[in-house]
Amino acid sequence: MRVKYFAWVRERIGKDEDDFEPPAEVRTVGELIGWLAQRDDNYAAAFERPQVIRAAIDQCHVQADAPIAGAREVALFPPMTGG
Amino acid sequence: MRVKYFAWVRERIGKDEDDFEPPAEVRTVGELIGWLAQRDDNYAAAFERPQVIRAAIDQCHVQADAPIAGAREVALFPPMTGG
Amino acid sequence: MAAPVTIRIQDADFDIAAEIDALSHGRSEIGAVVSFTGLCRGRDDGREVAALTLEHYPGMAEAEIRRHVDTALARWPLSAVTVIHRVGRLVPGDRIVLVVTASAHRQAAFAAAEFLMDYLKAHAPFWKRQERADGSAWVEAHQHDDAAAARWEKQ
Amino acid sequence: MAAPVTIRIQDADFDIAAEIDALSHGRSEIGAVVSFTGLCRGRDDGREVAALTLEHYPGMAEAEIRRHVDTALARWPLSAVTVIHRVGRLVPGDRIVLVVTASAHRQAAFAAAEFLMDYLKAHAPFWKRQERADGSAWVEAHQHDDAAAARWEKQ
Repeated sequence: MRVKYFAWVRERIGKDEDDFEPPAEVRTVGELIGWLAQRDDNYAAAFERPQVIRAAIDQCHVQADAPIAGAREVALFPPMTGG
Repeated sequence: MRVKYFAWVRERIGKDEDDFEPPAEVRTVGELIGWLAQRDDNYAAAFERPQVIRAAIDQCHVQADAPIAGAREVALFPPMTGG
Repeated sequence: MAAPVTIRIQDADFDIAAEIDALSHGRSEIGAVVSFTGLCRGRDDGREVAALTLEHYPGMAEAEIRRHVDTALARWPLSAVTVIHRVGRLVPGDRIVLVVTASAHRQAAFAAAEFLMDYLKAHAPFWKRQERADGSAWVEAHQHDDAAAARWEKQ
Repeated sequence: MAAPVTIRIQDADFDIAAEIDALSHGRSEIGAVVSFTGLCRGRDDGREVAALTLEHYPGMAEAEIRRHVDTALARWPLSAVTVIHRVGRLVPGDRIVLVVTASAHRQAAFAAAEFLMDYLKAHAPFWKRQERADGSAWVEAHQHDDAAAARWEKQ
């Protein structure tokens, strides 16, 4: 599964994507964020306020309780500021 | 007092303005329209439906009961269709 | 700085980009520009229209637009407003009217442009005559235009 | 005829008049064209801004805009829609975003343009970073932008 990062999430982690196979107990986007936050200090800094993180699965917006099973691409990013 | 006509009011009357000194009993815009409608067939045709005629006094919209005393310019025209 | 206002009634066509540039160039407090362009349509109410001729009340038309622009300036935090209305004979596809509003933020620019168009339709002294296959006729005013203008009174 | 839709995300500037012409030329059923242009402001929240850098999520940004354009097409009788969003580094006065909507009548064009801008602000995957005198910082999302987008759900 590819995990992509944007804006300050990307900057804090220090790269724009990872390829992961998370353990089976990581079932939702919210659980993925919690799992990533424990990897190292950079990931911890990126996800220190998990409630502000927005997510997309295969380029569609999803909520934190969305299951990640079958996802090819999960993206994690701050609230959007386009327009 | 100058009286100006626009659109089909102008066309039915056959000219775009008149200079009038209406009699003293013609006090309002509505009374002016009624007085004009009696002048001849062209004026009668222009003002056959007085309720649709819109008016301005000195270039500000007014209602039919507006007094014409002191007006330099009264304009009579159909509902506007600009924009 | 008072918001610059441009109001023109003219036979000639206008250049939308040039008008937007003229109103926003070098003014870095502007974050949002809304333009409305009204075009002459080739059909109206199911009937083919060959041309429109627009008549106006010189003097009053400019004054009436100015009054509505002043109302918009008092109501929304606008940085600039441009209104251009063409008169004379126009054919389908021709531009008729342009309203441009600029503000720091988009809500004010959108609301003011829509307000000005609603008022122009219902209150500015312009009249349209259509040339159609079955002859020539003055366009009738639409009640929904009066309703559109009236909704701004309630807010 | 299905309404033509143009969506572009690009580094380059855009030409508002050319985009309006491209969408309306030769289509005499169009009576109203509304454009919204978002510009880079020189101040934000009282602080001077030297530049903005816009980042986006390639692929999803286009898809998300397309979904919202399709929603607008289903909701209003539109003749054409264009959305252009720039990315990269922009300085005050630069154009950021363009939305153009065309319809037979003005209400649909205004409503759809405002709807699309509200959704772009709140839902399209773009992020702005400001260069300011006190350093560089990502712009925080505004709750009022979420509220602006949410009001379209209720109607």
